[in-house]
This record gives sequence, structure tokens and C-alpha cells, in this order.
Amino acid sequence: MAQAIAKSDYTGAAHAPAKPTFGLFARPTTKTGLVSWLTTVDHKRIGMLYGGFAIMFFLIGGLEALMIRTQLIVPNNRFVTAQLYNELFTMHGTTMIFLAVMPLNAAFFNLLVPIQVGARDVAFPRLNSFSLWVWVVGAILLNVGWLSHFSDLFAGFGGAPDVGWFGYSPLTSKQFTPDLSTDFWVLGIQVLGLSSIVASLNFIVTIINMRAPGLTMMRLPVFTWMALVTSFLLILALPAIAIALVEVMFDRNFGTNFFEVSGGGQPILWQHLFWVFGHPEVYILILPPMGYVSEILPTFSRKPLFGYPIVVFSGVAIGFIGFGVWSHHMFTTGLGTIATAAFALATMAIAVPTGVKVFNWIGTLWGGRIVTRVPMMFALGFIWMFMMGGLSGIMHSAAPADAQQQDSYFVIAHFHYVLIGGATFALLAAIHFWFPKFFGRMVPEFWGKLSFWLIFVGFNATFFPMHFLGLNGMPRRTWTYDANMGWNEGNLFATLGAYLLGLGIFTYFAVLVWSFFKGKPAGNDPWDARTLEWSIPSPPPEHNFAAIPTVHARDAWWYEKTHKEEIAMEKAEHIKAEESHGGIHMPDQSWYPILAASGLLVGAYNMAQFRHPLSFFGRTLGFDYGNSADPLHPHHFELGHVHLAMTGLCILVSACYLWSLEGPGGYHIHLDANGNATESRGGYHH
Amino acid sequence: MSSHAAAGQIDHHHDHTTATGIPNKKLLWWAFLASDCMFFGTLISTHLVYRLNPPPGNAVPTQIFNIELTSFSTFILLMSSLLMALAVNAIQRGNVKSTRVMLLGTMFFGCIFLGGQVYEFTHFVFVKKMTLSNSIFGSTFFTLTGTHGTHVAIGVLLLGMMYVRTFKPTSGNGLLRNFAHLGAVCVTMGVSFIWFVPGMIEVIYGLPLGEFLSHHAVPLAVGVAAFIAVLWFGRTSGTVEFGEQNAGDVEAIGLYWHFVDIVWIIIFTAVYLLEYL
Amino acid sequence: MTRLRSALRQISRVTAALTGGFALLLLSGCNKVHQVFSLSGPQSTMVTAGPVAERQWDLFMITVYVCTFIFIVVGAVLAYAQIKFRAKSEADEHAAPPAEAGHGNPFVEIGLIAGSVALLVIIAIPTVRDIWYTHDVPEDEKVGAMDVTATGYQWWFKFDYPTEMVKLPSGGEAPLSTGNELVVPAGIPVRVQLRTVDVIHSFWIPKLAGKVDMMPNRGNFLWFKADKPGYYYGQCAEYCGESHAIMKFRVIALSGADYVKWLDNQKKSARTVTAQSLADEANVPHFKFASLKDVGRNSTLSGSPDFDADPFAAWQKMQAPETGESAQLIAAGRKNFSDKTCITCHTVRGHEGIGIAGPELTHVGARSSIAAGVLENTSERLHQWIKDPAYFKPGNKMYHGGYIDVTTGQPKFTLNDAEIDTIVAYLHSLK
Amino acid sequence: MSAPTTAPADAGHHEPSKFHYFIALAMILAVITGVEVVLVYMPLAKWFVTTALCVLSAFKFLCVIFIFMHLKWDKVFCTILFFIGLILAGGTMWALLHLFGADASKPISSIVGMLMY
Ligand code: HEA
Ligand code: HEA
Ligand code: HEC
Ligand code: CUA
Ligand SMILES: [Cu+2]
Repeated sequence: MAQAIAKSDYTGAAHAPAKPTFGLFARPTTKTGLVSWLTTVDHKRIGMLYGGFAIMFFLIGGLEALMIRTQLIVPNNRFVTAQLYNELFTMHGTTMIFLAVMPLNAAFFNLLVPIQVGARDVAFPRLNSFSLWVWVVGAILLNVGWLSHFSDLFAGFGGAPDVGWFGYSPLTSKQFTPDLSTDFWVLGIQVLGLSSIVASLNFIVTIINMRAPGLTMMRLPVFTWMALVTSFLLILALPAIAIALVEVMFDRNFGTNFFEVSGGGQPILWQHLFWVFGHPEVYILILPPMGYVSEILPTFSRKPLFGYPIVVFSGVAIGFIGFGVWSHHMFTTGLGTIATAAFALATMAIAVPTGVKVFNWIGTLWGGRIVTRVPMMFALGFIWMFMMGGLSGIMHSAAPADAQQQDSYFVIAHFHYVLIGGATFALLAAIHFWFPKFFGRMVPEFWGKLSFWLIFVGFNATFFPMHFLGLNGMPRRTWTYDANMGWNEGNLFATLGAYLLGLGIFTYFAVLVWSFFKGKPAGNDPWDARTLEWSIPSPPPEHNFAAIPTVHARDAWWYEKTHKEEIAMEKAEHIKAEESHGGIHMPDQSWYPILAASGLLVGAYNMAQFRHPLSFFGRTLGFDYGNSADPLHPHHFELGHVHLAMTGLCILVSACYLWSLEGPGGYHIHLDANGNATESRGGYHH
Repeated sequence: MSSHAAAGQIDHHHDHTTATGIPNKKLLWWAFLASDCMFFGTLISTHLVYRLNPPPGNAVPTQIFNIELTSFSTFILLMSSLLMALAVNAIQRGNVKSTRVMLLGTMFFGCIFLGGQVYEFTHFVFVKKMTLSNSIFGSTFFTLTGTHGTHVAIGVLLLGMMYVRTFKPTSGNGLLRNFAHLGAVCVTMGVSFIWFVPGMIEVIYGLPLGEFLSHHAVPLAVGVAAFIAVLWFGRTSGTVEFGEQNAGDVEAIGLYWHFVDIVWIIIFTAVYLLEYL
Repeated sequence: MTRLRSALRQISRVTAALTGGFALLLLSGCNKVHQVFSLSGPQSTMVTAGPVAERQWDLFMITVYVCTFIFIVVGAVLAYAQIKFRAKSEADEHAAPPAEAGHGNPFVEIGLIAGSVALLVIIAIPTVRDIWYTHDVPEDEKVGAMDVTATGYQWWFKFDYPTEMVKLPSGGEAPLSTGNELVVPAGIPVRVQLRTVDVIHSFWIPKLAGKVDMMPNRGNFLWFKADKPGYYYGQCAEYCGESHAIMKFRVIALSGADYVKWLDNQKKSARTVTAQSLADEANVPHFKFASLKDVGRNSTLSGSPDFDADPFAAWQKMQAPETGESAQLIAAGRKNFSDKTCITCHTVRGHEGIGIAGPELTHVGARSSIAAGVLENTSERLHQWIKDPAYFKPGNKMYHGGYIDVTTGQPKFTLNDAEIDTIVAYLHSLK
Repeated sequence: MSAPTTAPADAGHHEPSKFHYFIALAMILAVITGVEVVLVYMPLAKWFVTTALCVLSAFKFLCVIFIFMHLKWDKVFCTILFFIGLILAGGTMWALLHLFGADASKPISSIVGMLMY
């Protein structure tokens, strides 16, 4: 065993070569400053970056939501124009899903998975950094359209995307949305998909292959299990939308007819392909939150998770069944009776494994000693609110009834209950729970609880009335409504609720910022928790573990705490073995991931507008765009976006090639008896 | 790993450094291929869905396809898979020379396949008048086979990189030489599948050889020059940092290559053969 | 065992408390709360007026009963656990966890799964039954059923009656066509063929039937039956671009006799008012138009209080010619209607209008709403609409394409208030 | 792997060569492809040819993944991993083809809607 560890096996990276044979940009070694963040391969830093960006976008998405609610506060309101309203809900949905909840989950995968499996980093650290920066590129592309509202120089973008978060064709066709915003939407989602696929492949390998000795699959923390299932869902669901987006892009730019009725295309195919992705996507959003809750509940019930194997198995089942229910978003599209019935029944079936989870969470509480600290309150709130959202999902699954509910505010209520009451509550629980671990400071209980109650009350005040608005016939994506529809009070109430919710969210994050500077220092294990991340210092050192742990039980850290001597001996042995083989091996930083991502930015940004003349700050550059009236040379380019797009592609490919030549790299950390670290480089080999 | 290598025993089916014994890279590739199944599943679905519901005036596949040529391409791709398997076999036995030959062979067969596709596409567009945009069949067919072709092209590029990688010297920084070598390989391959192979097919179908040569004299000359450069760079020299321990890398590319092959097996049946019933 | 029993007793107590609290909340709530949760608007899905909507509502209520039951039972257990097992002391908070979680009792797990499945079956059976029922007109009613075609346009609806042919002035026949207000006989199943000329729209009359989408390239349809004569609100329910939110329509169900009368009138060509045909030409009515600035937050665009009090009666009143018509004004309006190119987009059967890009206006005076249900068809509102269509319907194709040239962005023509008055008089004469 | 090494070509135990195995498989694949092409032109029942084509290409598919791609010799987990993707992709394709094959899904594309502004 010790032998195996010594070979740095669980860091997944090979030892450093004697000297880099090929190197264009030397690998940076600095540990502080901007460069260290841009080139970082440390999973914890990458996780923080993901988290920081995601929270920023969560606030932006929330601001968009508040503008939506303000527009709807009274009938016939003219706070925003119809066009801007459409941009707002499109970007609110897209932002919250792709730029807030997904990357927040990715942040926790990064922060926690390697530690929970007892590794020093992910399997492919540079690939991880690549995923992050590619995600940033996607976020930029999606939001670049907003610039046209701030400066006329960017008027050509035609505003932010306005096709709805599921971009139903043929609204996305050039005929109905001729401006660039849709092109940016298409490419933005495409790039985000690439990021997610790459990251997920990385996590699949990390979780399956990098587990510490003794950590069998059935000892993995449930969160890590859910990260695994989610990663699988991502790599299997994203291709469907990726291809569908390519088809839209071709329709828009190359005259194909995938969704163009005039050429025999069928727009409904887009819906199928979108929801083949879209439904698994909602489980991609909720499974990691189910993981956080499965970690937090046992910790604060002082009791191991009840029915662990069943909870794990039901997570896998939800993921799998989730691939067979997509058409429940299309009950009103005229699928025919048989298909409708089949999808309705399959949808109902999902309630069973989900119910199993709920029952086992309650089983975990049962007979425990429930400590209601802030993370626990959010976790309990999650169960309540998610249950409500799930049950209204079941109401939707009754297809004929759904004919009344579909595209009404009832759906808005359903999915905000699962997305906020579910996913977001769990994320807020998780942020609060792991904050002390990664920043080394506690968040004050009082302010945490206050924000919980503000959020809880505000959330229900906002979204509970929406069920009734929906039943009362209010359609979603409603820019404004007339005063005689009976929706005035409901909307007023919901909007006031949203302000309260906004105040709650504001309080929550303001308190975090305060705690970051002024919070009480947290020890290694402030919650007396169960999993490996609590066995190491807060914040964790770069190499995570002084000694790779050996795992003996499901709640590894609880076991360690009760078997101190045994563990101490094991660890000493592991440290010795590792040091005799050159010390703790750590991967090196690299420029290439961010370089490759920047190539992607240049490429995708120009690709989106390659049929448009090249312009620079509103001025068309002096190149003749060609004569589209000439049938023989309809698109005759001088220097245009095409060339820049090709340049971007070249940067991307060259960066990847140089990256592959860079060699695995790496350096060693040596710990002395007091735990002080020194570093060494080069072909250290005893 | 080094310790095993020194003892000359690398177990290519068990990696002791991972929890499952599967090397990380191999696991990554298999997971990626699972994902790629969904990519092609979606593309093939799109194609078949529109074959089920063709709009009036759609192109008629059997009047467009050239089944002899496609069968030949299919055969070539299967044989390239054989060469790829042999390349992996060779490197697993530490035989770098044979690996290089097999890699080159795989690349060349890949180029024949691509050349066939280039010929097919140009023929469809200019002779059969089926373009990407003038019928839904054109849209789905070109997108599906084009995506497959792109996969093959990326495969050829990866193989080229791997081939050049086998020359990485044990000492000294050969970055420039490496780039030049790769450039020569890319140019050779590019010329062969864009000009040479489609041209040869034309010749077989009756284009006089002289006309072909004079038409594409410049690119062909560049291709020949690049090919000579490849041979020149490929002279054996000094020791290289490549051997049995790199079997995993070659195998990873092999997995990709074979996958592209099996996708073609499906496409050949679903898109071509079934049309003839 | 006794522990279990006492637990059960407590659970039932919590259940009772929860149910009671919930009921109290619903019953007692103050007026505002009552309005927030009220379900009696014109598009309410609960106040059903036909068998399809009724089935859908009943099915919905089954899901509500089942889900509320689940919520209360599971919620009660959860609440009980939360209260009963809370840490009561400092020591509790740091209690050593038990080594094993226990794998639960397999019988309990299987029982819960079986229970869930059983509850789902309660929902599943009526779901499947109603999928077939709501899909198409039941066999035994098929004979008497009536067919209409609804076509979605960005952002209005066109309705065709394929079995009701009208003679075209130019010769030939075409199906009767109208816009934005679908008139049907009550008590007879109506099968609506759903078509679209551009993007996806969705056809939804909450009180009569749930929605079905108008999918490009697909032959969708839905059916409904209005139990009684009445006036129903409809709405496009699929996001279809800039003015999706205000793409509405109306359905008016008439008794058999009224329907026949209506059809007869509709089949006639446009009404022509001349000095001779007017019994008494009254003084020219002086319209006082509310300026656009008055269209504030609290104005109700689609229905004045009078109208809303009984929309059906108001609609019926619209069918008769207005008092105080002026032949001169109408004639001037007819001329303006053609001079200002309105005729290129609107058909007025028998008059100059031949366009098909906009709604048929042959009998527009007899409609209760304009611009796809956004505005009540009063003189003021019609005037406002013609004055600035883009104000009420941002992006609408009448403004962009009619008033403003899409390619150049320049206005094509202008209308002054007096001209608009004449057009309003003309359009309102088209009963 | 730390110090770059060139493994001496003859040292120790080696992966047994699968050369002949691979060649044989390649021949089989080539023959099957030939059979497939010929089958299409045979005056046989349509269902039979369709079934035969599907079976034969599935067989080729499996041969390549299990032998050329070494699945047969690798850890079963690789097989499981790949088949998750394969089965989901196959299932999705199957479902989509049925959804679009159903009567409810016949497009009306012959009538091209007039698009007006
Ligand atoms: C986190 C995201 C999330 C989650 C987890 C879910 C979960 C579920 N959703 Fe939801 N859904 C969305 C996000 C989510 N949804 C979104 C974003 C949309 C709208 C997209 C758009 O149009 O923009 C949507 C829309 C949507 C529709 C389409 C509505 C329409 O447009 O017409 C349907 C229809 O069936 C549906 C059903 C379900 C079901 C059955 C579940 C189930 O998984 C729920 C299961 C959970 C429970 C049932 C509760 C706990 C269980 C018990 C206590 C056990 C006992 C219960 C029973 C036996 C019933 N959802
Ligand atoms: C995870 C996903 C998620 C989350 C968290 C939310 C959060 C919220 N959502 Fe949304 N929502 C969606 C996903 C989500 N939503 C989706 C997918 C759609 C469909 C889009 C479509 O139709 O295409 C939608 C649509 C949607 C609508 C319907 C629009 C329409 O159809 O016309 C409404 C209306 O009320 C709404 C409201 C809200 C509100 C009030 C919140 C609140 O919870 C927000 C709370 C947060 C805040 C209030 C931020 C507080 C911050 C500050 C106050 C500080 C701001 C400062 C700076 C930025 C520096 N959302
Ligand atoms: C470019 C075509 C076009 C022109 C020109 C045009 N319209 Fe329209 N008209 C439309 C369209 C399209 C609508 C539907 C608008 C909507 O509801 O979105 C419409 C709607 C209307 C309506 C409401 C009809 C109903 O049933 O709701 C009236 C009244 C009307 N137009 C009158 C006029 C008058 C008067 C003019 C000339 C001054 C005119 N139109 C010129 C296209 C046009
Ligand atoms: Cu039409 Cu929304
Ligand atoms: Cu769903």
C-alpha cells in the first residue's frame, strides 16, 4: 500500500522530467499575484474562481429577475420595453442555469471532490484549468450583447439574446431574429457545453481512478457520488444540444434547412433535441444539491446517512430515467396520444426514486440530535421546498391537466420551487457549510439565520402566488398584462416578495463578505463533520493532505476521529514512503489552458458574426464585404471575421499542441516534522 | 511506471497507479467515446428523421450515391483500423520502427478515405447538384458525413502529431525541428487528400493522367517536396524519448481512430446501403 | 412498539395541526389575500365552460388531492422528526455519532416505494383516460362536430370556416374568414385545425380547453365544446417574439339560432352606407379621443367597466349598426382607407380592401376587440390604435411594413386626427 | 516514468503479439462488408435484407470494439462505460424515430406557408 502511494499514484501526475525538452512559455512558478491565478492548476483555486464568477452571475441574474418583477408590479406597466423584457427573461433563465447554478456546482466539484476522494488534485489538472477559462469565454459571449444597450458602438449586436432560454426554432431563424444576439446565444451555449464536457470527463476519471486506498465506491461520500452521476449526465446530454446548436448555426449562416419550414425542415425536431438535453439538465442542476444536503443532514443530525446504498442507487436511477422523459415539456405540441401517455407515465416514475431520497433524509433525521445551525436550516428548507416543487412537477406530468398549466405561471412556480427552493437553497447551505473550510472563518449565526428567514419568507411570498396566477390563466413571458384579468394583486404580492427575497440574498452575501474579513477563525473541523475535507487545515494547503489517507469507513473522518492511533501510524508510514520517493508530487502551472481558451474566444466571437462586415468601435473597417447581389460570388470576403475566426482556431490548436509537448511537469513538496513545507524541482529520484 | 519499464514489464492492461487499474488516459477516452456516441446518435437521428419524412422535391439518394466508391472507402477505413491496431501492438512490444510505419500507413489510409470523401462531396455538389442548402437530404447528409470526415481529419492530425512525437530526441530542444517535421507531415497529408487522392479517383473514372497532373501541378509539387522532407526528417538518428512506456498514448489515439471507424460502419449501413432497398 | 405507537400518535397530531392551519389560512385570509389566491379571472382554468376544460380541471384536482395528501403526510413526519429529535443540550450537539446508520428496514423501504407507486397509479389512470378524451372529439359526437381553421400570425389570429363558403366579388368562392374573434355555436363540438405562417404560437382558451401549439409544418388540432353561449378569453401561450404577451383572441359561443344569424351576416359583403341607406343622418358625432398619454397603468385597455360587467351582452350590442352614423364621414373614411394603403394588407370584401397580410376587416365593426384582443373596439381605442399601433403592440407588422418601411426605416405616410376619425367611422360602419 | 527511458526492445516479458489475430479479423470485416453490398442487390425479402444488414453491421461494430479496441482484454469497466453511452444513444435514436414515424407526426411540408410582413 505504502509503495503504491509513494509512486504519487493518487495525484495522478507523473514525476517531473529531468528538464523540459520542449517549452515555449516556461511554466510559471509564482504562487501569488495575477499570473498565479491565470495559470493555476490547483483545483481549489479553480473552484474559487468558478464560485466567484458564478456568484457574480447569480447576482446579475437576480437583478434581471428584479427588473422582471418590477415590470409586472402593476398592470400595463411601461418600466421596460417589450423587447428589453424579452431579453431580460431570456438572459435571466440562461444566466441562472448556465452561469450561476451550473458553475456553482462545478465550483463545489472542484473544491471538494479531490479532497473527498483523498487525492491531491484532479486527474488532469491543466484540463481543469482549460474548462474554467472556456466557461469564462462562454459567459462573455452570452452577455456581450448587453453592450448595445450601453453604447451605440455596439448597436450591431442588437441587444442581448431574446429567444427564450430554450430558443425554440423557428424563432431562432435568421428570418425572425436577424440580429447577432441569437448567434452569440448559439455560440455561447456551445462553448459552455464544451467546458462542461471537458470538466465532466475530468471528474469522471478523478472519482473513479483517484480514490485513496480503501475508498471503495460504496464508501464514497454521497456528494461525490452525485458529482459522478452529474458528470455522466453532462457528457451524455450535452451532445444533443451541441448538435442541435450546430444545426441552428448552419441554418442561420449556410442556408441549410434543418428547422426551416420552407425547405421541409421541422422545428419540432429542435424541441426534441433541446429537451433530450434539457430534461437531464434539470437533474444536472438538482443532483449535486441533493449531494450537499446528503452531507449536511447527517453532520447536523449527528448520525450517518440513513440508507446510504439506496440514496446512491436512487440518484443513479433518477439520472438514468431522466433520459426517458424529455417530451413532458412538449405535451402541447401534438405528439399524439401514445407518445403523450408514454412520456406522462415515465415522468411519474421519477417520483419514486426521488421519494426514496426524501424518505431516507427523513430517516437520517429520525432518532438523531438535530443541531439547527444555518447550513442545516437551509438543508431542511431544501427538503420542504423541493418537495413542494416536486409535487407540482407531478401535477404537470398529468398531461391533459398540463395542457392548462404549460407555459403559464404555474410552470414558473413549479420550477422556481425546485430551482430556488431546491437547488439554490442547497447551494446556500453548502456555501455556508464549507465557507469555514476554504476561508478559515466562521459566518455569524445570527446573520445567517436572519438571511435564511428573509429568503424563506420572501421566496414563498414570491412564488407561491404564482401557482394561482397560472391557474388563473396568466401566461409566462408576459411583458405586461391588462388590469381586468384578475392578476393585479397576485403580481403585486409576488413582486413585493421578490424584493424581500432580494434583501435576503443581499444579506446572505453581505454577511459572507464581512466574515471573509472579520469572521471568527474556524478550526479544521468546526461542525464536527464526517468527510475527509474536515481532516485537513482550513484553508487547505496546496497539497491537501500531508499524508494520503487510508479510508476505513464510509464517514472516513468520523472513523479517523475515533481511531486516532491506528490512523496516526498509517499516516506516518505513508509520509515516509512518499518522501523516500521524492516527496509529494504536485502538478505545475501552465499558460496553455488560458491561451487555448483565448484562442477559442477570438474564434467564437468572430465566428458568430462572420457574415457581418468587420467593424471596430462602430466603424466598418475599409474592406469591401462583397456583393451579395452577385449570385456567383454572394459572399466575397476581404479581411473579415472569417479570417479572425481562423486565427482564433489556429491559436487554439497551437496552444493545445504546445501543451501536449509541455510534458507532465511538476515539482515536489517536502514536509518536515513540524509540517513546514519546502519545495524542490527537477528529476528528484531516490 | 519507470520501475516496471526498467524491468521491461509494462502491463498494458493494468495500471497499478490508479484505483481501478485502468490508466487515466484510457478511462478519459472511453468516457469521451461514450459521449461521442450521443453526438453521432443525434446526427444520425436527424438524418433518419428527415429520411422518414422527406419533403417533396427532396434529393433522391440512390441517384446520387456512388456505392462502389463508398464501399471501397469503407474497406479502406477498415484496413486503416487494422494498421492502427498493429501500431498499438508494435509499441506495446517496444518496436518503435514498426510503430512508425504502421502510423504512417494508418494516416495514409485515412487520407485515402478523406480523399474519397472530398471527391464524393465535390461530385455531389457540382455534378449531381446536391448542395448543403438545396435540399434537406443535402443538409443532413453533408452535416453527418462532414462531421464524421472532420473526426477522421482530426484523427489524421493526431496521428501525425504522434508520429512526429516518436522522434523526440532524448536530449536537446528540438522544438523547431519538431514543428518543421509536423508541418511537412501535415502538408503531405493535406495535399494527398485534397488533390492527390480525388485526382486519382478522377483518373480511374477516365480523366487523362496528364490533364490531372498539369491541372494541379503546384499543389502536387508542394506535396512531393513535403513528402521528401518527411522522409528526410524521418532518417533514424540518435536515441529518442519514445518507447514502450508511451503505449498508452498511442492506444488512446487508437481508440479514437477505431471509434471513427465503427461510426462509419453504422453510417455505411444506415445512410447508404439501406437506401438501396 | 410503544415507541412507534406514540410516534404515530404525535404524527397524527402534527398532521391535524398542519391541515387545520392550512385550512384556516385559506378560510380566514383577509380580502387581499383572498384576491391574491382568487381564481375567477376571465382566463381562469377553474371556472370551466366546456367538457374538455372540465376534464382537465378535474384531473388537475385529482393530482392536487394526491399531492396534498403526500405533502401533509410526509410533511408531518418531517415536522415531527425536526421537533422531536432536535438537540436539546450542549452535550447533544457534540454527541458521538452511532457507528452504523442502519440500513433501514427493507420492508419499510419497499412499503414506501409501493405506496408511492400506488398513489401514482391513482393519478396515472385518469391521466391516460383523459389523454384520449381530450385528444379528439368523441366518436359519438363526431357527426355533428364542426371544423374551423385557426392560423397564427405574429401577433394575431386568423379564423377560417372551411365549410362556409362565401362568394368573392371577383368571382369564385373562398371559405369565410375572420380575425381575432372566433364565433362558434354552443353545445356543438368544435374541431380547430391549428396552423401557423411563421413561428410557433399556441392556441389557448382556458375556460374551454387547454392549449395546443400551432407548430410550423405540423397538422395539429384541438377540440372543445362550449356548454352555453358566452364570451371567452383566449391567449397565445407560446413565446413568439416581441409582442407575444399581448397576442390574444376571443371566442364567442352563440345559441344555434344566433349563430346562423351571425353566419348569414358574415357571409354578406361589406356593408355600404350611403345617405340614402341611412334613415336619419344624425349630427356628426364629435369623438373626444383620449391621448396616448392617458393610457396609464390603471386604464384597462381591453374592457371598460361596462364592457367587463357583461362582455357577452356588450358583444351582442356591437352587432347592430351604431346610431349616429354619418354617410359623409364613412365615405371619406373609405377613401382614406384606400389612399393610405390600408387596402394592401386588409381585405374588406366588396370594398377596395384586398390585402391578406393583416386581419380581415369586412365586419370589423361587429367585433368587440381590436389588435388581437388588446383593445376594446371603441371609437377612442380604434383611433388610438390607428394613430400609433406600435405603442400598443411593439414590433407589430402593421406599423413596421405599413406605416414604416422596414427596409428604409422611413415613414410611408402620415395620418392626422381628422383622417383617423373618418377611418374609424368607416371601420365601425362595417357591421 | 520520471527519467525518460527507452525500453530496451528485448528486455523481459512482452505483450504477446496479436498480429495474426488482427489480420484475420480484418479479413473477416472485409468479407462481411462485401457480403453487405451484395445483399442489397439480392432479390430477397426487404425485411430479411434489412435485418441481415443490421445484424451484420452490429457484428462488425462489436468485433472492432472488442478486438481492435481491446475491450476484450481490458477491465470490464471500460465496456460498461462505453455501453452506457451506446445504449442511451441507441435508445434516444429509437425513440426519436418512433416519435417521428407516428401518424401524429407527419409534416405538412408540401404546403409552404406564405410568409408575409
Ligand atoms: C431542478 C430542477 C427541476 C427538477 C428537480 C424538476 C423535477 C420534476 N419536474 Fe420539472 N421543470 C424544471 C425543473 C425541474 N423539474 C424546469 C426548469 C421546467 C421548465 C422549463 C421551461 O419550460 O422553461 C420544468 C418543467 C416541468 C414540466 C413541463 C411543464 C410544462 O412546461 O408544461 C414537467 C411535466 O411533467 C415537469 C415535471 C417534473 C417532475 C415530475 C419532476 C420530478 O423529478 C419531481 C420528483 C419529486 C417529488 C415528486 C417530490 C418528492 C417525492 C415524494 C415526497 C415521494 C412521494 C411522491 C409521490 C408518490 C408523487 N417539470
Ligand atoms: C436557478 C435558476 C433560477 C433562479 C435562482 C431564479 C430566480 C428568480 N427568478 Fe427566475 N427563471 C428561471 C430560473 C431561475 N430563476 C428560468 C429558467 C426562467 C425561464 C426563462 C424563460 O422563460 O426563458 C425564469 C423565469 C422567471 C420569471 C418569469 C418571466 C416570464 O416568464 O415572463 C420570473 C417572474 O417573476 C422569475 C423570477 C425570479 C425571481 C424573483 C428570482 C429570485 O430568486 C432572484 C433572487 C436574487 C436576487 C433578487 C438578487 C439579489 C441581489 C441584489 C439585490 C444585489 C444586486 C447587485 C448587483 C448585481 C451588484 N424568473
Ligand atoms: C403592412 C400591412 C398593413 C397595413 C398597410 C395596414 N395594416 Fe392594419 N393590420 C396589419 C396587421 C399585421 C394587423 C394585426 C396587428 C396585430 O394585432 O398584431 C393589423 C390590424 C389592424 C386592425 C385590427 C384588426 C383586428 O381585428 O384586431 C385594424 C382596425 C387595422 N389594422 C386598420 C388598419 C388601417 C386603418 C390601416 C391604414 C391606415 C392599416 N390597418 C394598414 C397590417 C397592416
Ligand atoms: Cu403567438 Cu405567442
Ligand atoms: Cu423536465
